[in-house]
Amino acid sequence: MNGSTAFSAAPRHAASTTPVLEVEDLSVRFTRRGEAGTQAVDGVSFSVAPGETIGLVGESGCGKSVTSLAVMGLLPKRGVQVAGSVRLDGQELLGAGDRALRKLRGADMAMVFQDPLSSLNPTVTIGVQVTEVLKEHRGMSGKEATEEAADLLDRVGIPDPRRRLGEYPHQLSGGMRQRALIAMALACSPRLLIADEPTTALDVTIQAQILELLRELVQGSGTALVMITHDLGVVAGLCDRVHVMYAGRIIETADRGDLFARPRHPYTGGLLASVPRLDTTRGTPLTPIRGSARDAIPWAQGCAFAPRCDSGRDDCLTEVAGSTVPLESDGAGRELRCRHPLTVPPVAGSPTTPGADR
Amino acid sequence: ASSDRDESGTAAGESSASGGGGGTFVFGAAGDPTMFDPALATDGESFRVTRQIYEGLLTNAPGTADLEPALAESYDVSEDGLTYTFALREGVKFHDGTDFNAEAVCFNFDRQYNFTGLAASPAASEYWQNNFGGFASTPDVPSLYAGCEATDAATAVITLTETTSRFPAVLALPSFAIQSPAALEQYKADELGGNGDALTYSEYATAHPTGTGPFKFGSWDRGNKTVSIVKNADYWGEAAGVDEIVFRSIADGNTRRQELQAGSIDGYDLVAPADYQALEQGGFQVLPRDPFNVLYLGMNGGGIEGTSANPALQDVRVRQAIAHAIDRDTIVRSLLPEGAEAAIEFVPPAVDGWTQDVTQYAYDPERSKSLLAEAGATGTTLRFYYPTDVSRPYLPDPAAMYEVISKNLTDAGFTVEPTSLPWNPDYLDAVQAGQADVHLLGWTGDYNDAYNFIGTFFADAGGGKMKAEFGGWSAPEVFSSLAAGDSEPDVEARGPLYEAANKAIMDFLPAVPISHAPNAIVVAENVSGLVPSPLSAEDFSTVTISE
Amino acid sequence: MTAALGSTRRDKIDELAARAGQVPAGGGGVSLARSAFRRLRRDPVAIIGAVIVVAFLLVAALAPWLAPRDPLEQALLSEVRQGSIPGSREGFPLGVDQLGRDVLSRLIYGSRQSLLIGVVSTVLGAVAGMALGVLAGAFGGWVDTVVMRFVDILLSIPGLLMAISISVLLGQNQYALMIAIAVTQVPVFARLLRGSMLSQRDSDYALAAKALGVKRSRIVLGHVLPNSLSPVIVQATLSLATAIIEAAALSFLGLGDPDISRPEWGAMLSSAQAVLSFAPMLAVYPALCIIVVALGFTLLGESLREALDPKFRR
Amino acid sequence: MTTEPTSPASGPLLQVQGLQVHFPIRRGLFVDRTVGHVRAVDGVDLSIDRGTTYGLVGESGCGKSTLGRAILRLTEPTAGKVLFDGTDVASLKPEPMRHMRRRMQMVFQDPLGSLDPRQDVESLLAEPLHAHGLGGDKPAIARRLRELLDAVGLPEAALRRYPHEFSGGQRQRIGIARAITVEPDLLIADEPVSALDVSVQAQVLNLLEELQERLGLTYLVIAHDLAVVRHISDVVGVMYLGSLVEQAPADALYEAPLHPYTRALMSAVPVPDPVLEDSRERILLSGDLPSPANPPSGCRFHTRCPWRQETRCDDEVPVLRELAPLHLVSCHWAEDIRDGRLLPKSADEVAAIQGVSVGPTGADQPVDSMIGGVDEPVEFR
Amino acid sequence: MLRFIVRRLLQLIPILLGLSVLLFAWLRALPGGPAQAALGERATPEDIARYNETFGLDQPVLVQYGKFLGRALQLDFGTSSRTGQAVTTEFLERFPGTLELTIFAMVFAIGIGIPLGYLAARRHGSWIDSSSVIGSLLGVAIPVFFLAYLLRLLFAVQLGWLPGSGRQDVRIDATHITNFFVLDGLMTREFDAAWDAVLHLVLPGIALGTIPLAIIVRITRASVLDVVNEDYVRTANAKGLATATVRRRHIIRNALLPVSTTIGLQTGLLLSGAVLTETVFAFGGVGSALRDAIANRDYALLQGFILILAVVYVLVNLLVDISYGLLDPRVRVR
Ligand SMILES: Nc1ncnc2c1ncn2[C@@H]1O[C@H](COP(=O)(O)OP(=O)(O)OP(=O)(O)O)[C@@H](O)[C@H]1O
Ligand SMILES: Nc1ncnc2c1ncn2[C@@H]1O[C@H](COP(=O)(O)OP(=O)(O)OP(=O)(O)O)[C@@H](O)[C@H]1O
Ligand SMILES: [Mg+2]
Ligand SMILES: [Mg+2]
Repeated sequence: MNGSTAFSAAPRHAASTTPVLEVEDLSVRFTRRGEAGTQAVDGVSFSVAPGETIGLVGESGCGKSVTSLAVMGLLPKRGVQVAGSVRLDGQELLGAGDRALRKLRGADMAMVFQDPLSSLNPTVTIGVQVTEVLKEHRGMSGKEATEEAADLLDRVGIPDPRRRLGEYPHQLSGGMRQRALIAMALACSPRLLIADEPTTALDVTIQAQILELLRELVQGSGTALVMITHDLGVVAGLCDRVHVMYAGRIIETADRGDLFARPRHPYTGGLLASVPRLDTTRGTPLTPIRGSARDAIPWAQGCAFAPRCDSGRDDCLTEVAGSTVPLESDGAGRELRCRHPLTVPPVAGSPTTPGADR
Repeated sequence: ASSDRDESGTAAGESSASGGGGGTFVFGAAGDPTMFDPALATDGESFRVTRQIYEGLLTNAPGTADLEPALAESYDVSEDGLTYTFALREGVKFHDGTDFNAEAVCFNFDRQYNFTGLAASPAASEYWQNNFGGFASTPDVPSLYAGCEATDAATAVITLTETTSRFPAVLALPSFAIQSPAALEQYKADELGGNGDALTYSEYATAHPTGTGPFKFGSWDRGNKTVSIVKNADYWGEAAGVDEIVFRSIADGNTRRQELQAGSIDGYDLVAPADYQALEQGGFQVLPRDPFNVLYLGMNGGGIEGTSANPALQDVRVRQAIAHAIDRDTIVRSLLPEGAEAAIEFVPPAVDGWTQDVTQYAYDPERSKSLLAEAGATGTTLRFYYPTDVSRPYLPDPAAMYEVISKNLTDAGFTVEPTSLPWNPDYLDAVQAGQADVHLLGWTGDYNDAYNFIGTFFADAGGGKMKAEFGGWSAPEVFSSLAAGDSEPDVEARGPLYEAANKAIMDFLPAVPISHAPNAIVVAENVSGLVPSPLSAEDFSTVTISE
Repeated sequence: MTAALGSTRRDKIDELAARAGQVPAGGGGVSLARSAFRRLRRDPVAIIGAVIVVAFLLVAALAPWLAPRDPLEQALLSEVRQGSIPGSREGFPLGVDQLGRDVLSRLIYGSRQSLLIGVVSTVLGAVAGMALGVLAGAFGGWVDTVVMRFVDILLSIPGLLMAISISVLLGQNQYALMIAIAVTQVPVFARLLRGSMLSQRDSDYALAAKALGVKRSRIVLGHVLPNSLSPVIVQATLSLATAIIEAAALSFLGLGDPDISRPEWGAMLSSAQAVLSFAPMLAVYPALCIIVVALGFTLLGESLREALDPKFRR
Repeated sequence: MTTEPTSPASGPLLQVQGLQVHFPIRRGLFVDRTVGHVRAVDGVDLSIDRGTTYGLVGESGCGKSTLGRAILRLTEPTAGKVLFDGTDVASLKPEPMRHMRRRMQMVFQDPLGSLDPRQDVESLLAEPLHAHGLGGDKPAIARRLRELLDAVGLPEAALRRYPHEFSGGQRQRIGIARAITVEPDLLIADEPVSALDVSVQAQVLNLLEELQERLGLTYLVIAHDLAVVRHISDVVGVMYLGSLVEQAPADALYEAPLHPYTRALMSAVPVPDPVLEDSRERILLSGDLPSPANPPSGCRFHTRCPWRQETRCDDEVPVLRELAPLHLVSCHWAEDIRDGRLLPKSADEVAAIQGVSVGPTGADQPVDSMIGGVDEPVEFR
Repeated sequence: MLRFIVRRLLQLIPILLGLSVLLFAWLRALPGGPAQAALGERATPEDIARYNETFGLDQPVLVQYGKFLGRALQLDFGTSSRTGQAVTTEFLERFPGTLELTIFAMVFAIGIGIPLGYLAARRHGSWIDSSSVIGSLLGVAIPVFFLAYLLRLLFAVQLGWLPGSGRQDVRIDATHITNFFVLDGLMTREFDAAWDAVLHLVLPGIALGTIPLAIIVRITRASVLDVVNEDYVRTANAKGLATATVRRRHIIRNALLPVSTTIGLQTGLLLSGAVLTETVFAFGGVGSALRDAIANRDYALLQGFILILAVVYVLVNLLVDISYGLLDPRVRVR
């Protein structure tokens, strides 16, 4: 058996503070013949250190998945313009050749996707899908790879792994499928793991199992984890640092505790106020953000959130302020893209600004 | 009776081949044969093969429709025309080694006369019934055949019950070729099975046909659609020029032509007139057969019960209007191969009885119009039937022929309502049942006698009426003139009688004769010795192939 | 000044805010068909297909004005030499056919009959097939079983034989031809519609309609059927092309329209094959017409398939 | 806009008694035979009072939707009674049933899928009126539609638009508007918000509450998100594998969940509060939901239960009993668990003991090859 | 699995019964009936009566149908009125050729269609894509007799590379045992005969294969386009697998599922008689036999062949379903 496993006790880069992943000014634009382009990601920067978990949160369509795909180099080749810089352990990924990227993917950086059924090839056994990574990157022989694969499945908590290796995805339950995907991602002890809504398709109890598994794995191995989700609860339980995205840009960055305790951006505040909570009583009205993400205006015209924002003022628009709304440092370890941030911490039931709904 | 049976003829005559270099001659036929017992066969593709295997008492001289001795060296006919005495060729052996003799001749005729059961059904022994009438077992149907007697090994005497112009010409037909009595008996030629809805043929007919001809049966590969016959080394006459002939069935005309051009066949039949030029330029030999046929536009006066043909045609002026409307010369020039001629009557000029002296209907649309106006039938609707999926020697492209004639008729003031049907059986059934107002059909002669044409068409079909195809015209003058010709035993005396009949027919105008067209057979440059027969009765034993 | 400016911006934000939470701006509602049409208009493939189809429809409609000559006029009489008739000739842009008729005019007039055959037989086939499909898809159970077995039977008879037997039964005329072609299309439409209806029958909107107390017949005919039609529409465009091709095949077998003077591409093609060896263009022209029209319909069908695909629905 | 005066509030609006929905598993050589049943709903009793909201939670596949549909008879119940305002819905003939539907309506999970894509909003909303012959003449209907749009917060311009032109939240508003068109008494909402983003979800939840207040509606809300259910429900039922395992007033349930499954469920819901998240005790369940075609014997939860005891759990079916006022639970050991006399095992331990095995829950749809792959019958060759 | 097969075979019974009723009714409905067809235009009413009596056609239709069924159950479909051979014998003579031809045509269509369809999808929107669409359309829209003419002109007449018609060169002395000419050649070690038979399959195979080719190209293209957008392909790429592995294991394998159904359906269609192709290539298979039967109103043969072909068609579909189950574990039959 090959000694190095995904989550053996000692993190390889335990003490190192150099980030595993540095994303700088990443922009992704989709262009289609005869249509106006879509700026899906617009100058996003963040970095992840070994053993760190960062969260990317935001509503549907805000660019979370596109960011992660850009990092992995998995965006379609045609009709996409990517700009900026993505460095893995200092190595620039944008513009790297397909071959070089394939070497890194699966080995140094890995990804777990949202829907575990559709992310698994229905016509190939779990065993093959796990061992193919091992063979590709760790040069294992068939037998070794099978041993290792069984071991991996065992470690992600799939009972009776040997039997499962011979089964097809549809024969596994949702939780097990997601575990199998995680096993594949972890097969080569990647330095970076990106999880794109890994639990959204799962039931609450299964979700808890998977989150627990991820938590253990990251803590044990020093892997850097990027957690993409729209579920603030998941973020609250798992992430060290959180980046909140809106309409392709990061609008607020903070450490977990800070963010939830003292959201500064009205959007973040609105999100927190929208979530019904187990500990509030019946009848407490929620304070949703009005409108939907469709109502965003282009960043070039000002703050994209301005049309839905209750604390919006006239200088939220570029023409007034004379410059785009910048992402600025906002106290220790915080960044914020807002000219009129919240001051009062929003508590459910006490809306930030009156006159919420509609 | 059918008015179409152009591919019947007589079996191969004496060999005149030079005994060439052997080899295999591959010939492209247009269809599969059914089997090889000529007494039971009815189709041209089967006859094409049996003609090479069997011989009759008489045959047609190469390249003509004239009679010539074959297995009979000569014959005598009695004064009353009822007794024929044949002097047979001696030293001839069947392919199975048995002797050919007078016994064998009588065996063959008696065999057919004594058909019973399924073999006596019209589906099986069509030719016998057409030419000889009934069987021993059907006393109510008169038979021409009275008996056959082998007076000695080399003399056979056939007696008839009445005088007819058909005899002895029919003896050159392949159906009356002489087959080996031993083989017929051994392979149970007469035991026709009847399983389900159809006849099954005997082992003799499908695998062991045995005659005296220059070729012996080889094999029949249905999957590959080929029949092979091999040279009969013991042939009494001149041996065949090739070792083997393979008949390949290729239904599509373009395919046949291209296969010849590609060299995978050495010759084929039913050459499309349009291809003559290209083939000749390509160095192939297009061998036209002398026209021995007639194409006509049948007309139906509605005299048949159960049909609804146009009564306007009862008026002879309407029929004349149709005759004047058709532009025969243009048709001959543009739709038919070189050598075709416009028909002024129903027999080709080569046949005794043809005369210039009949009423002629020149192309004259104005005349048609005025005739129609006279008859008060302007705008008469004609239901015009034409066949599809077929190409006949006299009618290479029925659709084109229909289009031109239909245009002619329209120009002359008729209204045309077309109906097209697949040739067999739909079209033949329909027009012969008298369903069409006008229709296209023709005839290729079986032998050189005018009655074979005009008698077949216009003789009294019973009840003083013509057959249904011609709408049951009642034309006593035509009937009597035809009967006079048929019952005249003296060949010389028949000519004038037939001329009179032709005149009567063209006056009555039961149908409009259109053209006599040659058709051709084509062979590769290195093939020689094939003599085209007006009856399509080519003898392949004279064929040789050079390298 | 700044204040004034500021207040106009303020208005703008208010206006934006007012828009938030409301339906998207723009003109009237865009139905699914309209939005599919919009997508089609942006699809170059669809445009090519539509241009081809429309062009041929125009040609068919304007045949009497477009055709330089009478398509029936035979120029045989003036001909002296035999064998020289088909081919190019002065004054005839595409030459003349065996009977000396103007090929261009015949092609132009031929578009009428060919398109008619395509449309009529496709409509007949689609209507009959859809009736079966609705029966099976709406009722399910034993009706479904019986209907589908019947469709299986139809399918297992070679199409050509079916066409032939129908023309034998009905007699040979252009209507029999159209019916014969239509019948070969019936099982395809039936199966397609049934499959599509089966999947739509269990859809949420059908269930929703039931929950609202909508009558069953209205659910089937008013909701399930219209939503099951898009594969049928696509198939219909494709069938239009195949119907024209099948008509040509039947003409080749001599089972076409008996009035062969009436120009029709399939008949032109099959009659041209007699002179392929020296006037191949006589076959090429109608073949090209058939191919181009088929291309038009197919392209249109393929892009319809995409335009109507719910996957692309936004 | 008020509901028609209901009969003097005597008893609950909806009563479900012993409701069972079993889907036959058919298989056979020539004629299909039933070889087993999926017990999607297996003996559920519940009742909902007028004007209140009943929240139903449970994991995927436990039978929530089936229960909802069976109540509306969109799926035929196998056994049991559904008493709606005193009438047994399950025994109504088709036409009376159709009329009864006016009083009981449904909001679906997938807002887009439940709206006929070919209808504009106007005809979507008018359809139930036509179906029940309500709404009067044209202008009256138009007025009614405007009222409806107003009630769900959509502009009038929405009438001529089609479902695909709206955002998810707006579509769900249309779905709700359609359901209340006929002024029903009962509204069953099957996961009305789970397809929506949180901020939109909050809008829809607020809308539902507001409507209830204004129209006096009675809700049965199905959801898998306990926070959502808690937020709007008066009474909450927890389902596991076809049966109710616990039912209690919302506050009581959340304060003191009694059934092990409820406890596990609650501890598994992520809360957007890092402090709480870090501190709270997690009860991780092992394995997945067993197949309803082959449910475990005894207590259905025993294969995953951290409190499972050697005795009773495996073979004795627990009944729903009232442990506290209005607080029903079906667990043999509920009192001991509540009082801390029994301690849970970890998920790994449970898995080890149970030798977890989970049957495939995946789709094995029969494929009708005749449906797929039809192509042009160009066979004229 | 066995149950599934048996079940499907049992379903064949109603289809065949229905089909035979249909055929029987059809033939009896035709003007003239079998007697007229067999005896031809010359038949007198007495002849017809005699014929009908001989073959039991004067009995009530139900009795006739019963007899027909009884015989059909023993695989006796009567006698071809044209060749006088038992229909079953005729079928055994003709079917091998058609099967060989179908196999060749499908190999041609698959061998070219799948790679071409794949390429077109991967180069979506490029000239390869457009030309494959248009090219495949040409294949469908060119009438087969025209295509055959062109093919033969080029390969047989001009270049002389390939035989233009028939199943085997008549100058080759080949032994036929099974009527599968290629197989026969191999069995008897007459390799030249086998090779010659293969060469004879090329042109008709291409002419026949163009339609399946066109359809396969289209389905492959559509299916590959679908599959490359599937999540699991993204997963495979995220795993850093080599392009070849992704293509083979994750794209093509799944993309071929719908293609395999199409292949089966098309094979079924081709087997049931390439009437035109076999006619223009003078190929002695089922198709040309059907055409001859039509031209000669050989009803017994039509009836028998169509019934047997229906069985073949259903069997092919059964094979397709079984193989689909083998290819796709999700629908593996129980
Ligand atoms: N292939 C593509 N072509 C064009 N636009 C795209 C493409 N993929 C994504 N987009 C657009 O990019 C934007 C960001 O999408 P992305 O998938 O990153 O959102 P997300 O934050 O992951 O949302 P969700 O929570 O729904 O997964 C969206 O507006 C989407 O429409
Ligand atoms: N029509 C049906 N035929 C057979 N089984 C069914 C049918 N409908 C539902 N089931 C089964 O019944 C069980 C309960 O399904 P149901 O849809 O009620 O669950 P649910 O609790 O609503 O789940 P989800 O949260 O996923 O919507 C499932 O196992 C399901 O597979
Ligand atoms: Mg995403
Ligand atoms: Mg549900």
